[in-house]
Amino acid sequence: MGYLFAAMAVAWGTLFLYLAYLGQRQAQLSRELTLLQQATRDSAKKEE
Amino acid sequence: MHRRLFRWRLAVAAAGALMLLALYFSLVYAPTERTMGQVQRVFYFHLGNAWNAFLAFFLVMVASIGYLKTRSRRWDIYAEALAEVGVVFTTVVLITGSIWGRAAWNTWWTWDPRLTTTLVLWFIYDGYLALRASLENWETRARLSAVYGIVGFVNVPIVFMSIRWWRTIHPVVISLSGMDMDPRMVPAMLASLLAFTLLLGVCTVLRAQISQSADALQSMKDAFRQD
Amino acid sequence: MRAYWRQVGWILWKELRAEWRTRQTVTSMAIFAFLVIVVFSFAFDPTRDVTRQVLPGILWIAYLFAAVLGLNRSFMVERFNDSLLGLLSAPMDRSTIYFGKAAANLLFVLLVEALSLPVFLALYDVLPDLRLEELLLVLLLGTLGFVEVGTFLSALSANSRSSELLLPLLLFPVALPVVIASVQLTAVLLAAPAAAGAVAPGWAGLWSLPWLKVLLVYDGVFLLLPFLLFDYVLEV
Amino acid sequence: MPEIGTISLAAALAAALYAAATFGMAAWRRSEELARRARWASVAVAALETLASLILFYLLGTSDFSVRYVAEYTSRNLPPFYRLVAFWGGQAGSLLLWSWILSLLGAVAAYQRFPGQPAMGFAASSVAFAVDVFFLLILNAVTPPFARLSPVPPDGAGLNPLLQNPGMFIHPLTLYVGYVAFAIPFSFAFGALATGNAGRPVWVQAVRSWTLFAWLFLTVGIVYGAQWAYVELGWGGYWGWDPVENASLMPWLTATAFLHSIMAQERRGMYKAWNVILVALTFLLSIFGTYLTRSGILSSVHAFQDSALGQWFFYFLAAATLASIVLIAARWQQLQGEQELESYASKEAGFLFSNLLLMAMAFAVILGTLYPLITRWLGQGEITVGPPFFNQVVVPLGLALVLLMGLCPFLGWRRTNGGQFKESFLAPALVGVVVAVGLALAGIRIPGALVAFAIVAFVLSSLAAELWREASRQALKNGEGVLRALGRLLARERRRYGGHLVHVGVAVMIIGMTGIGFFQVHATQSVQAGQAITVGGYRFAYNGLLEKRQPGRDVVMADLEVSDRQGRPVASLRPEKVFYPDGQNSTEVAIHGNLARDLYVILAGWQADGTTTFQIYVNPLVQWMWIGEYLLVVGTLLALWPGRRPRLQGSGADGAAAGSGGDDGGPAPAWPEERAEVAELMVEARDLSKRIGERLILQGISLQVPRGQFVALLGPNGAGKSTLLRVLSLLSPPSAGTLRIAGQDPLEAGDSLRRRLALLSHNTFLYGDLSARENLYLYGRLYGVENLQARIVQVLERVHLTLFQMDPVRVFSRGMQQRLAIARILLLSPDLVFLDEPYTGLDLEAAASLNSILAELKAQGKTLFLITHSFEAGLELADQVAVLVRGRLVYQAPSSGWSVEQYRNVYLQKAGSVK
Repeated sequence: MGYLFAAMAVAWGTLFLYLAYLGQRQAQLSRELTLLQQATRDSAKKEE
Repeated sequence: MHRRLFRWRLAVAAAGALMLLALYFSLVYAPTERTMGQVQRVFYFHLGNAWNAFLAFFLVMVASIGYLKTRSRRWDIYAEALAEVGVVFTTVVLITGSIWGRAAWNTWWTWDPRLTTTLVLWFIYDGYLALRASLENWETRARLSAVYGIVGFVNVPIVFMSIRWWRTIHPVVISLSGMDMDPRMVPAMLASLLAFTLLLGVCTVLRAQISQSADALQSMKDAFRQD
Repeated sequence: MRAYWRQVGWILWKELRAEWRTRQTVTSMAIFAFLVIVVFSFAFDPTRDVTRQVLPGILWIAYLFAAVLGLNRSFMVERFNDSLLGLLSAPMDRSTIYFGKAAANLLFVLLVEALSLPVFLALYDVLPDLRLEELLLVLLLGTLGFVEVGTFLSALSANSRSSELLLPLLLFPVALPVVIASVQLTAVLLAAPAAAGAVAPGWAGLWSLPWLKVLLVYDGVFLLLPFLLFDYVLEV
Repeated sequence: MPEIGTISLAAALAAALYAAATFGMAAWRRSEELARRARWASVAVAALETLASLILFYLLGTSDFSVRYVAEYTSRNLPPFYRLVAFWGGQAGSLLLWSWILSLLGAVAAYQRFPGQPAMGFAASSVAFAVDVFFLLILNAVTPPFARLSPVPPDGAGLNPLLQNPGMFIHPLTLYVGYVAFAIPFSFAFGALATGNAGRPVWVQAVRSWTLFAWLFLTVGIVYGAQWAYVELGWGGYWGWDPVENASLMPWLTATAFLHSIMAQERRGMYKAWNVILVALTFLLSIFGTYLTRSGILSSVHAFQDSALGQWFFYFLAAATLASIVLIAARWQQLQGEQELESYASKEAGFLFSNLLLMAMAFAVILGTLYPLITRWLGQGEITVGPPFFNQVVVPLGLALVLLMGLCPFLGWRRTNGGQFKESFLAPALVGVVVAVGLALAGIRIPGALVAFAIVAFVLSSLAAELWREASRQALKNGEGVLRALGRLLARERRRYGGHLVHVGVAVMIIGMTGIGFFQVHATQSVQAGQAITVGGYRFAYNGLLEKRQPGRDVVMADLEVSDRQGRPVASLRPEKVFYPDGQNSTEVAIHGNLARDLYVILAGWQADGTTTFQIYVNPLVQWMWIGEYLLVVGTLLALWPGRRPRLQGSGADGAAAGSGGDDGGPAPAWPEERAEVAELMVEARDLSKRIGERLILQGISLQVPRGQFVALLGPNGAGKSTLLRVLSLLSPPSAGTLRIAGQDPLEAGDSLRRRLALLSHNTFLYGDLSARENLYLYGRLYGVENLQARIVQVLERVHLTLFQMDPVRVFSRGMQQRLAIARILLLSPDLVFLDEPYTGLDLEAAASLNSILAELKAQGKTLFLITHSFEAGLELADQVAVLVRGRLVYQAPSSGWSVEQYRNVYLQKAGSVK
């Protein structure tokens, strides 16, 4: 019986870990995006 | 943009619901198998994962051919996403397979042809991801990993056949197919199969979106650097 | 059609000449093979019959890893002076380069095998009941399959920085059927005639096993596949 | 007598080998003389085979039991007609028939002339005879028909009673001719591929008529076989999805697909690769079909049990498949269609969909037939797939196909204009719906049948409408009565309306199939004399058994009086059971049929106490199938009749496309096209662009470089200079735009064009481990330089490296390596030289010697293309300058005699401003 839970835990564990990893990368990318947009806005302001 | 977002949420919700349904079916509805007892219930997940891993690697081949024909970045992005999700699924299959082996026949590894092929597949597509990691210029990376994607998958039937023959020469205690399928097990199997296919879709699209936004970011950076 | 094979011949000639000048690859491969065989003979006590089952494994591990050394070098040498671009601009089909290189690699590996086989037979005193000509055929077919895939993947991995690391990682999973088939066939050939599951001597016995068919199919597929896909690998 | 037979077969084998070889040589060397000799040999083969076949007929006729084949398949009391039929009763005989027909057809094909491309005809005949060699080999080695039998038996084993039926003459003969005749289009396809003009229309015409000929025989064979099964085998059906029947259906499906898509290639030059594949597939499937029947690996009512022969067929099949794959792959470049599919509402798209449907049906049939084999191979034991699988899969696809058949006449070529489609489509669609509703009201409730009948009505009315519309248009045009116009139209457009008649035939057959498929009523009952069985509204009164003795067999008949619902007598039927002295027996079915339905009674058996069991079927509309069949045959004959050849327009609607249209009638070019015209413009590019993924590296590059000019290309780093060089030197294809080098299109000219250009770059392409001589020797061989040794010595002299020619290049200094690279260019003496920053890393003295060599090359009339970003060297020779910035040619002008200053200003002004 224990093995069933072990196997289930592993199966769900890896899947959610992977999903979390993807989510985390997505967040990190969007952070960088906002940083970049902000930088372009500064340089545009600087040129006027 | 709004419509795509809505569809995306719908897909995720559907995947979740189907997953719960699969859980209910396999843990409650399906009868406990006589010889192996409760642990047999992991079979549904094991099968769902295995089939979808094969499907993912088949789609990698399709995307690779697509890239070689059209040379458009989208195919390459999907090839990479599918390969990655495929490797995750294969890992799950291997682990659940060996745990199940441990419970049912108290050996960690049963050398069942399907399980061993999945192991070989796991190696092939680890090589695929390593190849992708080692090439910097994205165009060569896309082209070469497309070629390896095709070679990798074409190899699968031959691997399966040789392992099947190899195993018949070394008869092993019990093979996975030895179970009798009680009719009530079928819905559980189908539900989990479908649930994982949807999960495969969701993960691939998510992973693809990440690459696309990484691309967009990169091109913006290039533009930013040049002017 | 005839010009095609002549050009393949010239690529093969170039490989052999370049190798003859330094003889560096073949010697290092041969020494590596000897090394593996000798180390294994230390690890396993050659007299007990349990080692007899493991003999084919030793032989093929020595050969395949030596082959990987050679395969790795075959396309790295093209990177100096960008000589690959010179070949690509020559008026010939790009797959001639593949067949030329594959033939050269095959010859090198066969040479190494020829050198290290007597050592192996002597060290593990397998001589008396050996079916030599069938063994040679199995060696040839197994090496051919391995070298075909190896050359193709070495061309592929030559583009990346860490090709020494990448080639074995890519090559062995894909080449698994060849490994299994060759080891099984060699096991049958090396086994004592009375041993269980021994197969009648002569080709018919060998043919009854699925392994010879696996080797032939594998060699066929991986002769055709590179021919179709090689242009994409060498695209400049 | 049998000895003469064996000798003639052996001689035929030798002659066939000779014919195949000489035809092959004739094709290779394009010599008419060799072809004449080969034609003689082909006639010899045909004659010898005919002789052998006549001898076998004679032996069978005179029942000379000293020959094993005769003893096995005939007996004394076999009526003479069936003795002749026994010719193809057994293995050896049917193979002799095969090879006999093949040799006859081969001889005819050998005499066919192809004005433009004689080589193709020769290559085709050589393939045809190569196939014949295979059959003759088997006839001589594996199954010799004239093998002797030492103890001569008094009487033969006799022909299997099942085959003793007049149908036995037509069904197998037509089927064999159909199978064998597909070998001819296969050899034409092979011949065209081998001689490289698979793309040209000349091939299409030859293959189309041969395929139609083979298709006609195969169709008759299949449909007659179905009819024979219905009448003779007596299980109430006409198609049992028996592996052997499927084996004949598979090539028929691919051949039908080919016949349709060949029209698209003839008119629009499309689907070329697809057609070649279809032709090869059809022949391979027919061989596969005979393999299935011969090797008995699949149990079936027809199969001959002889696995040794199966082995041979398998190897032949594998070899032929491999050869066709390799050849098609090698010629893939030439098989690209000229026209793209413009819209999905067009005839070409109609062909595409019909092909897809046909291929899907073929695949389903193959899968179903091989299913027992596949499951056995996968280790799950033999699971055979019955008719339900096929009916569920193939029948719906067939109905969809028939629907498409109704639609096609309305679709125009290239694109159908909406208006014309709508107004001509409405009437037939209406008819279809009306029929469906009418039948539903009349009480037919089965949806499948309703759909089928509606489709048939739609198809018939659409064909009729199209015919009427065409005839009335003709009548209007030349002011005559519609009927006379119709007559003239049919006479003139024979091919088109033959096709339409075939479609009508198919539709009529569908009526029959639907009738028997959905509305068959069947009952099995045992009755005493005097009782009656009522089935499907008919009353069968059984009056008792009669017995009759005939020479060689005695017949038991049951007497039945049939009357319909109102009691009116309809017919009296006498189903029989025939008993032969040697213990075999056969059932003779009693059929009474009219257009509406067939009454079909089988005498199953009887007991001592007089109860007799009958199997009774009422098959409505089944006669329509045979009517449809005859219509089909007439239609094909109409289409096949050698009427006026359709005008051979260029393979593109807009006149002669650059590819195949032009050189059809011209003098036959040397086989590996070596057209050595001297072009005025050495490099001619029109808005070239190169895209890597989403980034455009080069945009809108248009460049003309006349022969003998020296062009200098300037540009900052990252402007795409080396990418442009790679595109111009044919190393990587442009993403868009057109490029012509030395007046030729690189795709068409292929590798031979690259022999005339060379690349000199800052890295030298030299092999460190090879000596200077060996490097030159390698490249000399690859480029095919004549009297290589002398040229090498002369070139090494020119760059003062003779002293070091034996040393490995890796010990050379940078300057020496550069000089050796230049020596390589001199050795290959190309017409067009690309120089990619050759001056980098050269000291003054080396740069000067490079300059003098470039000047010498320019003097020899070579065209040079220099790419550099440094101004010190090389510019003084330039006749033209171009500046490339960020993938665009921003400046281009003649610049002979400019000073370095002028170049610098132009560069700064052009490239500088953008920075």
